[in-house]
Amino acid sequence: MAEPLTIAARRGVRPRLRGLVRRIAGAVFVLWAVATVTFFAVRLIPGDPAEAILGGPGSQTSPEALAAVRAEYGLDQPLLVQYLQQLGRLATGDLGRSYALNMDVGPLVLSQLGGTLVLAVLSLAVAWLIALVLATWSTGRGRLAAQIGSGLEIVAAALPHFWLATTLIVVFSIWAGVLPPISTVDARGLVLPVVTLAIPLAGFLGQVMRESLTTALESPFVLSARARGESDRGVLWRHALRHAALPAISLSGWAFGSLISGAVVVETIFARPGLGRTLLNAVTVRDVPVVVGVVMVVALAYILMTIVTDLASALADPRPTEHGNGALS
Amino acid sequence: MRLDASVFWTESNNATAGFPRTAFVKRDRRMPRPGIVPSSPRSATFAVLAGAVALGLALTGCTTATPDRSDEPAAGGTLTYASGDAEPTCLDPHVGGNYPQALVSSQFLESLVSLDTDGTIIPWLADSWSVSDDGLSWEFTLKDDVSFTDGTPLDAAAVQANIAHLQDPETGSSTGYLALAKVTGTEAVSDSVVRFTLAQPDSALLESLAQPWLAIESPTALTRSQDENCAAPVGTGPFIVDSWVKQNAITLMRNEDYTSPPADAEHAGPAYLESIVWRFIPDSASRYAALQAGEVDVIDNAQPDTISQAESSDTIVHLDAPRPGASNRIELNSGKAPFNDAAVREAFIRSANVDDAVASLFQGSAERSYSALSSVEPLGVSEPDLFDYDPDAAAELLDGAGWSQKDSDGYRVKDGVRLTVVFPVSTNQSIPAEQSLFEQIQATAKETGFDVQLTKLDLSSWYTALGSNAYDAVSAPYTKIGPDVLRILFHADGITPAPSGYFANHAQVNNPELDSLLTEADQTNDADQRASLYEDAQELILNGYYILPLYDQQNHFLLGSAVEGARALPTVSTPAFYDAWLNR
Amino acid sequence: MSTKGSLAAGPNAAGPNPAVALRVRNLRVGFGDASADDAVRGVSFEVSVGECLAIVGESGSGKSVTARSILGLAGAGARVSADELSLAEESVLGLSETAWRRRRGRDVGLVLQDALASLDPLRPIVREIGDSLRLHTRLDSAERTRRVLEVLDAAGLSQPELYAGRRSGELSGGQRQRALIAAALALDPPLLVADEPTTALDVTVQAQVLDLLEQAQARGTAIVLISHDLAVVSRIADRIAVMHDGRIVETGTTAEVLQNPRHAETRRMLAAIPVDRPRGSRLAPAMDTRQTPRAGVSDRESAPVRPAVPATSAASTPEADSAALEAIGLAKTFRGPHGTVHHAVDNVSFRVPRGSTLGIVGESGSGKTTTARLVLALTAADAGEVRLLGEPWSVLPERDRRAMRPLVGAVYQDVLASFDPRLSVRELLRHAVAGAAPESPRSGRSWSSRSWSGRGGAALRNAGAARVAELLDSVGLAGALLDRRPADLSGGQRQRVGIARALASRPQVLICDEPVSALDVSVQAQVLDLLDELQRELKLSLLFISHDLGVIQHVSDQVAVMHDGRVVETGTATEVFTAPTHPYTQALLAAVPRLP
Amino acid sequence: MSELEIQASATGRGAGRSPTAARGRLGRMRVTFVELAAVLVAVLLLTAAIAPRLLAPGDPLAIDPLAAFGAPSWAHWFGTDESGRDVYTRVVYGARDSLLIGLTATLIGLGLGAVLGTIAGTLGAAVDFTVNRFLEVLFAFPGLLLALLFILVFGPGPGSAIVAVGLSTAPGYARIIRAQLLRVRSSAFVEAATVQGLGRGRILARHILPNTLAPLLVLGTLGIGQAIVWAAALSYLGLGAQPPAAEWGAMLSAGRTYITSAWWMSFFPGLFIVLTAVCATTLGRSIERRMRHA
Repeated sequence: MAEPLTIAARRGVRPRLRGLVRRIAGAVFVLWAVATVTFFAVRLIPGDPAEAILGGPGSQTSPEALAAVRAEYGLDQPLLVQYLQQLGRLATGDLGRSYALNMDVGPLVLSQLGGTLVLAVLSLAVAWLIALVLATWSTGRGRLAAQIGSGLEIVAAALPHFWLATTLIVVFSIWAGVLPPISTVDARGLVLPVVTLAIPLAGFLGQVMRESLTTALESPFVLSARARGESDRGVLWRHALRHAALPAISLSGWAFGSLISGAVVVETIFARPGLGRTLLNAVTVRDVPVVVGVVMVVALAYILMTIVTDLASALADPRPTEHGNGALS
Repeated sequence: MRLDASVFWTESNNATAGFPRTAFVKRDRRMPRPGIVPSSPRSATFAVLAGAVALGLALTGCTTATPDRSDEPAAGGTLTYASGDAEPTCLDPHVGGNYPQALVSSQFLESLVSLDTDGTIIPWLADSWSVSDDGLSWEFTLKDDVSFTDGTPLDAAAVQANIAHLQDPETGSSTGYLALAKVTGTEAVSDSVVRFTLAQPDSALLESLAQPWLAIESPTALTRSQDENCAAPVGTGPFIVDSWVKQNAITLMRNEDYTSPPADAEHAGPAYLESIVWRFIPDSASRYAALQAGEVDVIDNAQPDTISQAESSDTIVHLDAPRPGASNRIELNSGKAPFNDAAVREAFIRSANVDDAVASLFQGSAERSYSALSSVEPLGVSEPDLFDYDPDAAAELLDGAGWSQKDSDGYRVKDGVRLTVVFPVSTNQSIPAEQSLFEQIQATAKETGFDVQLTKLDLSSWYTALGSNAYDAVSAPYTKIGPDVLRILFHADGITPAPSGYFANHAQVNNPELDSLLTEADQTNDADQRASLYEDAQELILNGYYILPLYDQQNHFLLGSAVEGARALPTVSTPAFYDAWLNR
Repeated sequence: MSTKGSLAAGPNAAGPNPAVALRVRNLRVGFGDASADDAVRGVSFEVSVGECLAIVGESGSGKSVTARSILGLAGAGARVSADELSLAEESVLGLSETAWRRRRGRDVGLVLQDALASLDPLRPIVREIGDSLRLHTRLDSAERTRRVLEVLDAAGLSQPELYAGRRSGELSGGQRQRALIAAALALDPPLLVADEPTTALDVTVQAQVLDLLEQAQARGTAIVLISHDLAVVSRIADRIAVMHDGRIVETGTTAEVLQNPRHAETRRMLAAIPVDRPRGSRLAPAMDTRQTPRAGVSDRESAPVRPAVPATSAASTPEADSAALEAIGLAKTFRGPHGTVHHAVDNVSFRVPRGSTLGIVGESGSGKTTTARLVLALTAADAGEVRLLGEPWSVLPERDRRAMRPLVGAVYQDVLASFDPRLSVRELLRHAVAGAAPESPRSGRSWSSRSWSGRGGAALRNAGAARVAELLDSVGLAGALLDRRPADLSGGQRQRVGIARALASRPQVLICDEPVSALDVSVQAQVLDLLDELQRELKLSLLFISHDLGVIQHVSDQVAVMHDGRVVETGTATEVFTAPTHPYTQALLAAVPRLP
Repeated sequence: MSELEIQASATGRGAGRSPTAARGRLGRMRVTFVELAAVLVAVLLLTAAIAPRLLAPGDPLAIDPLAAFGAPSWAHWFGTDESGRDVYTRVVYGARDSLLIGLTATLIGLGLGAVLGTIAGTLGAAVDFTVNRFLEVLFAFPGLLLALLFILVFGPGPGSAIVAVGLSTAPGYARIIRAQLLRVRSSAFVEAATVQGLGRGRILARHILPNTLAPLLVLGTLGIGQAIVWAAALSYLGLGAQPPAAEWGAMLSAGRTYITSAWWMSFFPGLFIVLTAVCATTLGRSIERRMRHA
């Protein structure tokens, strides 16, 4: 129905704000749940945290020391108490103290966050670029181009990070010797990791973009644009691309998450400081506070990212979501 | 243009690469010992390689080769070291005390005494020492006017503080704590003389003190919180901890006022290198690639295949430094079936084709060991014929032991129980080549009828598996100077786990005769007697088929061509860069 | 017109002989490989300046392809050939894409059906319209905007500055269509191609759009008007060309073609127009109604003749004891997204006497559809109630109502969407038959295997099979269609299946919501006839909802006119259509396109 | 992981398309060369999984230390590994484990997702809300992390790897299935069924569920590839298959160590992982296309 629709469109902003508030509430909930799940999950892991604190299970620690540590970290408390204490600390933004690293988790995570964020954001950008170029190049160029394009995307999407990373290192570091296989002070060290993360992601984004790009190019408004004398490029940039971008944008939230997972592998291979590597190490030495801390930060980043992407897609597509009242057909 | 330059440079480098080698070999009787393994020129591949590397260096913006190169040590420059070991959680080796800590802390901490390449104790922070006849009291005279990099002077009190620190449970020391088990007290005889009082004689005391885990730190620094001390321990060493960015790098700056090199050092005064960047690159492929690309100058934990590549290259130099203490071996859990039966143990050992495996996997970078001790241990006893591959003998032994039936899968069974060997493998402690070795043993033992079940575990799960006695075979390295390591590994006391579940006697050898031998050897001050006691002990161990020795604890470093004068300390084979300089 | 004055480099002047705006000779367009027969097979026509040529034909006749070929937009993979194709005597045959671009929008404009989809939903219309200016003039953006506002104003969009910033989704159907036309006329091209510009618009809007085209025409713009609706066309077309199967079967002045159509196709199309046709009179030739098409044949295939039931108006004698369907004071309001209240249905009351038809007519947004949902008890009314056969209906809880559901059948506009896409015609009908039988409360809630196979049991299924065949026959479809999926059927066939499904439960009341709006006139005629016959045979009572006054007038005994959720006028069809009392009804009727 | 599926469901059951369009597409439904290749690869992989002997007579575990690190040759097409085992044979035998892992993991993920999505979509607003929050939480864990945690709790090994991957893919599926279910539930044909007097249960069973679960086939096929890649990632981190199993991921990570001296050890397993994933995706796509237009 046209009338409510128009109104909805005019007052479109306020509900989005209200939505934002709802989102924040939801975010808090999710963070709480994430903290809880992680806390108990890591507690289920075999192995005594107290050992982890005293230089790992390899160390020969005296019972006194263990007892002391248990007391110090409240590990002698009943699980529920520990859990509540943990929540209390988290609520005050205190991520607690690492068992293994002899330092507080907050500063540690913060120091590692930057590297991972840079990696993830750059990779996302590069992935977008690749996907866009590929999709635009291979659509409207006949079936062969389209098949090549989607073929490339499918292959890209199927590349395991660690395999890709190794191959890139062999080719660009060992054979060509043009790019460093490890992080460096300057940006060169970023190239291979970013590419490693970006290529598979580009495959996914590309597939999504192509779909919507094709549908957009088939739609009547493109025809009438052509009827106005619009050129292919004009059609692409002024009309089709924007439609093509929509699903990819809404995907970016998920993509960010997957990039973080990818970081675990990539940071290890390319010896980059970052959350992924921190996490892997922490997990292998049962460093509960660090694990929880990283997970919390990652979850937070993920939530923020989804909110951002939602706003982005709202900007890119200002159409109101509700369509009058449900009609019979 | 650049290629010419690099060719010229690598040639000259090749020449220079030889120099310190010979210098070392002279001093070095038993090969393979700490020292630089020669690298023969291969002019065919050589120009290309050189070109590639030079190009890599140029493009990666590192300082490219300068045509004029001297063999005279040049001061200055930054050396980048890439470690494949886990990043230490604390740089103070007093805390916990594992090899990764030793690796880095040897750059800025020093011990009272050291070892020369013959395994003889030589002075370091202590000029001289004496022991009372009952062997219960030791006096160490410290070097004069040595001071820690925070200005605190090195004196008897400082040593006392360190011993106290090591023995304080709060510190959570493991290795050092054990090594000082017999030390009941210390006193300052004078400013420069400190006396140790022992409960029983300890023939291994000096060797223990030579270890980096008992290095002497600034007492002032030790009073700081453990966090601060872990982040930047203060010692007397040639370098100073400048900064530590977790997961990334530790930056070490030269100690300009350095005065206390060990007796076997090449030069006096401050180190040549201006600074060392100590990086952590867990991925072996990346690590080697980084070395090739010239991003780093030295890597440790070099993989066999990269070593053999290095051997044939002229741009990378191989430094082989097997660790002291125990050899790498598979310990058979004699505490429970099936290995509580010596025959079965022997059968297993005979059924495992180790020689071929070592040959193929380590491509000459590792030598088969038939001893419980590392080849660098002077008192090591080797019994090759006990460990040769003999499937038929193995089969007979098993038949004799009642494992005569075979099930459908070809595995031996006895009263319906399959001859299973649970073998947890620590992915942190066994390099891939070693894990492959185990797989090959698994394969060859299968032919005789053993069902070897390998499970790769991360460190924590691995220790948990050991703690819960859920293993039949296991391989755990143990680094310690001197044969006293045998006491730790094979004395019955080592069976009862520490509160953390850790125990060293994985073979669960419980043999009173052996125990008494070890204790005696540990307490005698007469060298010959000590030697014979340890020999008897080793015979007992080897003939009891408690262990399957494999090879020395592998400890390979690869050095970029620019690195000169680097060596491994004869103590626990940690790299030392005091004499090192960059020939760029 | 202000637009005409400010025209830079008026293309009207272009061309040696401006008299002829468009000439097409022997145009052939084919798709896919040459073997496939062409969509357009040798079409020739010409349009002179200021003239409006209407190309009329039913879907698949090739009229749209023809229209698009005029702009060189026949589509990807199209094989276009012609002896001549010239705009203002300038041949545009084999023009390069760039050359075409220069002409499109400047020398020839295109207006498409469905403005919602034809304007980029993501861009404000000011941009969309501005595009042609941006592409063909040197105006800067400020000037462009000013010009766009002029054009919009000229297109009858009062206060254009209010709408210019909006996107097509935020405009009403009429506004949208105006914007679309404005976009096409922005540069006042000498030739305008309008492809179904008024289809699916309310009559009043339709009239306004036609006026708009007339104005353009008056300014000397030549117009090619593509439509399936002769009545619409007759208002502004100077000449009419009737297309059928890719050929022009008849051309002539509007008067000629309408007064004495020569080609059968034309005649049938004329006959099919329901406007002013008395209740019960056939719209389609008798033989067409109960056609039995074999797979792949179109609706129009003739079939064995079944004797048509004599047209004795059952409606004249409704048994008036209790109404088949009765609505009393229905009201439904919708909360807008942000507290805005929208009275979709406001105190609506009506009766459907047994065996008769009540037609509800109104424009979009008048509340017809909501009314239908209320009557079907798909939505709960805020106030008032619906009674079925004198019994309470809307007030019942769904569980109790379910037993009565079989008494009511429904026919939908988008019939395809109302079919489970997985099911074949056979399954659809069988489910309908099975569903009609009262279900045990158990199988209702538990997902027992029985509920999967409808109501299992071979006997039942056989009985079902027989009934399915009977149903299919009653709507004049061949058994051959049973195993096709609705998606593969033609519009007419689908609607027949839809009706068959509605009849499966032997209902007494049939609710038809715009059942023919999506259909070609002749197909619509057949469906209307079919409904009419079925009603008489099965004594059905119909609630027939449509925006098309012609259709309503034809099918209804009683008529209710809805406007803004209210019933503004009721009465017998004759009363309402001959002597409308309410001004709104009068306006509506005035707007209905009629044949001269 | 999930965007392919999102696509699949978004386009999965396109309602209200014109018959002409459908026919037009059906016209183009000929089997493309790519699809043919994919089918071929699939057949080969399945043969390898079911009857590896047909493709590789040798024993994947037979070691030959003296023939270690052999480059690809006529004797050993894909070369030999550090223990002198034939890489080709191992790759062939690896197909079983890898495919099994991929398949079961996907099944678990789909099953879990289907259950969650369905109960969310059917059991009323309260349940829907709860499940959605639950999914949000799962989403907040990057997939690999979820898998890591799981494996740490239940110990490494193929079993855990499978469940872990399944677990971490479930939320994606659940979300899609729920969306699809809501789309179907509000569709015209469901209302039509109501008008016919069908009960909620029967409508659910007869119309909603079938139409919701129909795209699962596509989702599954598309998912397998990713599942295999994921499982390989876990094996790479040493948390997947245990030696001497010839699982691709494990082979790959073992081979990485020797990448500078024996590229073939990691190249070929990697190649087959990619090949399998690509093959699965391609098949999934074509199934989807066919389902959409037939």
